Amino acid sequence: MTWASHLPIIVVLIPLLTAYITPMLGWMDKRICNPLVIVSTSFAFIASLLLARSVLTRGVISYHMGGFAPPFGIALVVDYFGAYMCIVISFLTLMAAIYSREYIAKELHESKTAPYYTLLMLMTGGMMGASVTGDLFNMFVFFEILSISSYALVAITGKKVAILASYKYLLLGAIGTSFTLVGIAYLYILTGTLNMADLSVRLASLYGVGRSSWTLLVALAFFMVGYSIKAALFPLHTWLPDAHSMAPSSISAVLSGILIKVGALALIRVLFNIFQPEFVVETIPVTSMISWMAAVAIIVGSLFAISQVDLKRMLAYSSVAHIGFIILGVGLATGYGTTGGILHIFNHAMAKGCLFLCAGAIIYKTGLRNIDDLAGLGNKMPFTMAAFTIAALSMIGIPPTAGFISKFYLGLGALETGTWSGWVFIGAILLGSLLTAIFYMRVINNIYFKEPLHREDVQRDETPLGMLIPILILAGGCVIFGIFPRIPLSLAEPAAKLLLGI
Amino acid sequence: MVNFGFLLGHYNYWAVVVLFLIGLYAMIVKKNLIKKFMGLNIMDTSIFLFYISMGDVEGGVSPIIAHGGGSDVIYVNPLPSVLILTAIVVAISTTALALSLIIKIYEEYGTLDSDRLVELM
Amino acid sequence: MIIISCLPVIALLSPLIGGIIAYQAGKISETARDLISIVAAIVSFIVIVAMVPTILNGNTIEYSFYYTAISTLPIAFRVGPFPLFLGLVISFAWILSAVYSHRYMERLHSRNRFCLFMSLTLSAVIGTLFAKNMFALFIFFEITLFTSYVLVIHEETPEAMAAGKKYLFLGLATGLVMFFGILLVYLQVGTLDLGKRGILDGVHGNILYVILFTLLVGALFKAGMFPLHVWLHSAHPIAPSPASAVLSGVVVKEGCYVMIRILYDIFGVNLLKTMLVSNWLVLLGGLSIFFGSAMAIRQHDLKTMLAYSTVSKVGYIFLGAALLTPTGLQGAMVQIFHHLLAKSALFFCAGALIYKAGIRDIDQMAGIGKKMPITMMVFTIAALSMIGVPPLVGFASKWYIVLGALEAGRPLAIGFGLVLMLSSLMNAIYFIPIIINAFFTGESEHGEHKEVRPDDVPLSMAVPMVILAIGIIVFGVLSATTSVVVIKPTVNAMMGL
Amino acid sequence: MEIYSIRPILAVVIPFICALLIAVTGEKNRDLREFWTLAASVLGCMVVISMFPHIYSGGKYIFTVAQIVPGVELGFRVDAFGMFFAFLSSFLWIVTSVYSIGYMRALKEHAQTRYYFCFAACIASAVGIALAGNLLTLFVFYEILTMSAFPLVMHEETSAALDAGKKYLAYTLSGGALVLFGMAMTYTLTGTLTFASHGFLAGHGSEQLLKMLFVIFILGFGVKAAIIPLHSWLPSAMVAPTPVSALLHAVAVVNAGIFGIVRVVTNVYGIELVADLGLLLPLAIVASITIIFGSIFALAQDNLKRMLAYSTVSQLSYIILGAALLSPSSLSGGVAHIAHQGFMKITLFFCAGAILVQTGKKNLSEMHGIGHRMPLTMIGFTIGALGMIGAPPICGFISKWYLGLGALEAGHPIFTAVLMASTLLNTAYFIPPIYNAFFKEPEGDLIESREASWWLLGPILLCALISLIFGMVPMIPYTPLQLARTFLGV
Repeated sequence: MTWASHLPIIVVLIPLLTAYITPMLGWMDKRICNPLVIVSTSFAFIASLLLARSVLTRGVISYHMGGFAPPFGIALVVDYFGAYMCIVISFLTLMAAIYSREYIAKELHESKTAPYYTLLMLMTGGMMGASVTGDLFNMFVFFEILSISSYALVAITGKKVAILASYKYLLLGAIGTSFTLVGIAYLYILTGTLNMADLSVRLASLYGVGRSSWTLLVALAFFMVGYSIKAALFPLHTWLPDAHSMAPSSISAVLSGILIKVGALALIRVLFNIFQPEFVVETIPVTSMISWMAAVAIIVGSLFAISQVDLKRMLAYSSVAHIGFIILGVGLATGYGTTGGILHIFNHAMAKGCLFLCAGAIIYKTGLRNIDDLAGLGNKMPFTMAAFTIAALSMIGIPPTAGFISKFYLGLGALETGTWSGWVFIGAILLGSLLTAIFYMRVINNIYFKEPLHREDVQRDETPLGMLIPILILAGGCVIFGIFPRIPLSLAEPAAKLLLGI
Repeated sequence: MVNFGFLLGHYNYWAVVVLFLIGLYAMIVKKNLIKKFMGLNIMDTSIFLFYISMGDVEGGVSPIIAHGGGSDVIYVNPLPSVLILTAIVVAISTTALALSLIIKIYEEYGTLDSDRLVELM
Repeated sequence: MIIISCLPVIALLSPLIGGIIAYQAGKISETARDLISIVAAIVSFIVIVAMVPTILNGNTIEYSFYYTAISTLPIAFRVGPFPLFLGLVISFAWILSAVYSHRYMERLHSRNRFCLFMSLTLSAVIGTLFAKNMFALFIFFEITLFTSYVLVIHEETPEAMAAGKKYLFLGLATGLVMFFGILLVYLQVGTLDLGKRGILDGVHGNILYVILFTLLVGALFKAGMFPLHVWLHSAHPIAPSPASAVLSGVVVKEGCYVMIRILYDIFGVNLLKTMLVSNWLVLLGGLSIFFGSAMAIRQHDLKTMLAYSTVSKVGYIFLGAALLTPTGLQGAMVQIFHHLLAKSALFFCAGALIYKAGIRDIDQMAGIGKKMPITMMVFTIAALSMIGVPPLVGFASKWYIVLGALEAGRPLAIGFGLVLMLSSLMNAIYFIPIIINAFFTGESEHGEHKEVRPDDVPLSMAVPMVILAIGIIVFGVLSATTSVVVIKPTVNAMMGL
Repeated sequence: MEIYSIRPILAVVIPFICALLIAVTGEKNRDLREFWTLAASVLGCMVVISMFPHIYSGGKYIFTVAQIVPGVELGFRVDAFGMFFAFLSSFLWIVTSVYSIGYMRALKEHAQTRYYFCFAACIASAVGIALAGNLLTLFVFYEILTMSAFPLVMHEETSAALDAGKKYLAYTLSGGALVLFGMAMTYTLTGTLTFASHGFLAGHGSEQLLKMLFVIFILGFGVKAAIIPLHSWLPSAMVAPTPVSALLHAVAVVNAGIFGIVRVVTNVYGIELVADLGLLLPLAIVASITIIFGSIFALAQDNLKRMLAYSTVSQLSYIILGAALLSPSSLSGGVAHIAHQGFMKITLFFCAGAILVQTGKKNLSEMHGIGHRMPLTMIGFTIGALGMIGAPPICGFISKWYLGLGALEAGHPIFTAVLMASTLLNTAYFIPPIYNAFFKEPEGDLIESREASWWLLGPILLCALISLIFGMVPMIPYTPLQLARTFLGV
């Protein structure tokens, strides 16, 4: 066994170990935290890439912790989807970490620097773990790691509203946790195993068998509710706008960019890895149910976003809508649709990450949060605003940005179902992207084409380079992966096929 | 006809269900943030009990080979208990975080009444 | 024969890169900026010209970025006669527009931005023209919407913003509908390649009508066809005049181009004939002609009137294309060409009036012809071409469309041939009074342009206008030659003859 | 025998070049534009005349410029009929140019550059129409004529002039649209538009279609030919300066319409086909109605130029009637009347203009006794008027004679009656002015007025003389009648 075969655990351990080292080093010298985190996430990112490469060349990797074979040992299973998620997570975290260097110095009190990075690394570790685990209970544990650290991160500024938002998030998150825990219990009663692969095999024999099938349904229902809360799927999204808008912007970027996607990942794992696709698609129409919910999420989320005056809150509601796109793609359970959903995880991560980082830069430079006050920023912060515009266009799904490609796949997926509901879904996708345009164009118009409120504000005053670089990388990614969509698709497509078993 | 035997035979699950609902009720209805959280704890506890009682086997002994028992000895399934230890740790950390948040909220707002807090926000 | 060459990409990148350089240069020197953007447009034009011999020899030029593929849809370019023909005209018109802008824009703000987005729009339009498949086409099509949006709202007044909003959101909405259609096509036949005529052959049932409807919605919106014209009369006039010229002259043509591609490449003549939709499409075109002309008659603002006139001319193009006969299509193409020249010229004139005299109301133009003879002569020639007076190029297009209508032989088509004739009367009704006013009446007592000295616009504005006017006359006389050399092969290729 | 020669295009291009020269030099040197006009008119007329002998001997000139539509080029093909009209236009242009110089100078008209420019363009297009070798070329020049005559109508720039201009455009453009449509249909049916000696439509399309097409053509060209009820632009257009009314609205523009109708009847449909379709009788009836009602309207006019305009309406339909009756005599009478009417009517208009210049009077009721003060002018007027009535030995008699003969030949004596009635009506409105002019005493400011300058008088007398000559010796070569007979081959 070479070191390469340990990659699945390495990607999880790097952030987790960093999380332990950070407070110690931070105690000695706070300035060391940021480089440390950047270096470690860079390693995690490289490791994720290597992991993806070996998954692409060798197929699904099963890694048994300590060499114990499942069901006794704990297994890490990295399929295309897991490797894909690892890349997204480590990439966006890396961007957030680079950004944090300047941003945190102003936004947070000095004493909170070390806790901030610790929590960030914990959260990353949790997300990585949830992506690569092959064990249902492990999933739960990793979810708690990421959830609890994210609760704390939301409140880390110590502002009045942030704390309350964090508490609200915590309560709902805890309910979600409890529900998934109950779901796990049911499945364990039925099968006596928690390994996903085993579960899948054993559950298959229980479909439609008297009382057991009822138990199955109850378990599924608990999972759906629990993870829907984590993924902020409408109507269980109520915590998201507060939490995401109140967190520091670097954290908002991670939360909106990937954390809720991990919830989506859990949903996907439950639907397609634990239960069989034919069960959730045909026997009981769970997927079509969540598709409908997702469609409503797209519309309602966008409508809410339109009525916002606060920039970050608007971005948060936009996340509600876009998690709808992702879940819709998953729920369509067709080759194109699921590919689109999975692809959108990546595309939305980049775009929304970029948008939140830009919002952070605006707050950093001007202290403005209100959309109507942004007039004239196009001259003041040209690069930041250009990045904002590109990312916003990607959110709307304008070619040649990445968002268009996911819209294309989602649209194909909706039509591929060949049912009348598919036509409704594509209606929702198209209407959703139009509504998205409405609220993003409002911001862009304000930035570029409006008389600034205070003339003297409009001096060239660009975001510091340390913050600008991640913003520009993300914005560049929105364009590059729109023009070269093959790159993410090379993972997303096999991931969807594997999940659906086609 | 209702199978009372079946129902009564699973009394432990009924207790779990009742506790779960009490917890959920408290979380939704109570205005006080601490009471809400107590509701969450009750809910968590019900789940812990659920796990432990499902792992228990009537007449089983704890799964330690030191007893020297043969093949006729029935062991209790240890895994749910192990799992629940982890879950308890999680619950505790959640509780700790929640309580610290509550303290901060009280410091900032001077109240823990959720209605009042919404007004103050 | 297919020749792999990166010329189409250069034609597309030249304005893109040139625009960005010009934008930066504009911060230092305005003249340098304008020079660079003119040079970029010229380079683009020359590159397109360089493709002419190859295409005329019956070859096609292709270039693909296979790395950009998703599934079977690369962002790829293919240049055949039709795109080349339009590309030539459009890039040439762009050079004129860039020259014209130099002086015209000097009194407006955000000149660098304007210059940049003009170039970007050119780039996107060329991309649309040269796209090999519907997917790549749609990409550039949407980009055009956004870049031209910035041109529409250039003034940043509330009216401009409102007009821009209408343009953008309706554009997005219809673009999405079109997108839906593209998805349907892709799912039906698994390809979006525009190379072979009638990729939908073999598909049956109502889905065809859905596809036709959805695809056309997007294209016809951009083209400004009735009833999707609602944005046009507010968006075109509010932009600065060089931009109006480009919007009405070029961007609208992009919509027409896409419409023709949809009808002839996605569906194909045979399929459309079996679908029996031609009459309805012709009817739609007729409605657009009538509505546009009728609304134009009611206008007092010159640029709004010109915008409505565009609605009616697009109706011609659509009608010609929808006749599904070679001559009709030929008429549509000549009309595209004609309208590009004439409407650009008219908007340039309107711009010259604003620049020189500050007037945009038709009623204020009394006697202006004596003070600005060149401008108003160009206006007259372009207006006469719009009316369809021979031997101007507008006549040739009308001629072919009428022939096409007769060739189609349906009673409805003959009826619309008559409609076309009568509509040129309506054109006369709104153009002639302007000319009369300008040349034959004295200055009104209010003296809206008393201050104007009787010298015409600066040379850099006059030259583009005059070139367009000469083009209208020369191509009118030589229309048969050009049509034999350029348009006929194009039409034959499109019709599969 | 057909000769490929540059001469037809030369005849068209010379006035065009003249127009350009006027536009370029006109504002700088006022005399120069008059010089260009005169030079070009003489030159143009000489080119036309140079084609006479060959044409007269039954040959043709052809020339092709460029293809406008595949299969149909911008081409010229000169036959006797075209020659005839071209000569009429270009010759009268010389006369009118002289007259214009006197008229425009005397009245100190504004925008004279524009005036001369448009005038030259009009003549160019009229010659173009005359020499056109196919329907498309004819149409091209037809529309250019419409457009270039339009500024002349509005020359005065008064509100009446502006209204007249709009009315003129509305009518003529609608007509043009119909012609275009008919032409398109013809092209679809046959694939060609080139005039043929005996028509080229025979054997194409159903009878119904051909009938419809014919109606479209007649309506289209009929607008310019001022057939009732399509005539109402013509009296309105009389607000134009008198030389314009004289040459364009009495000769070039209106005759372009007539010319078109005749071309359609003879060279597109072919006489046999038109006869077979049974279209002639309706056409003749329409023409008769126009003849009668035009005269009746003229009776009611007090404004001299309006009266002349209605007279034009009436007289033009003689020509249509001639074509419609389709007997050799009526056809040659009708075709000859194009020129006869032209010369006589231009004389009358010149007189009206001279009176206007000298006295400022426009209305007949104010012209009592004018014959005492302007005898030469009024003699010219009398000759023209008598010709209009059809009194020998003036050329109007010749055409009326042949028309009447033709009506009898064709077996429709009723149309002879129409001609008679028209003669009576003509007498009714032409004789009173002549009587008043010579036999009443001048009153008011007329007492002071004098004969017009020779710039004006010359053309009047020349035209009157020519009218007389055509009427007295119609059998010598190159008279309109002989040209018409050559064209018709009788």
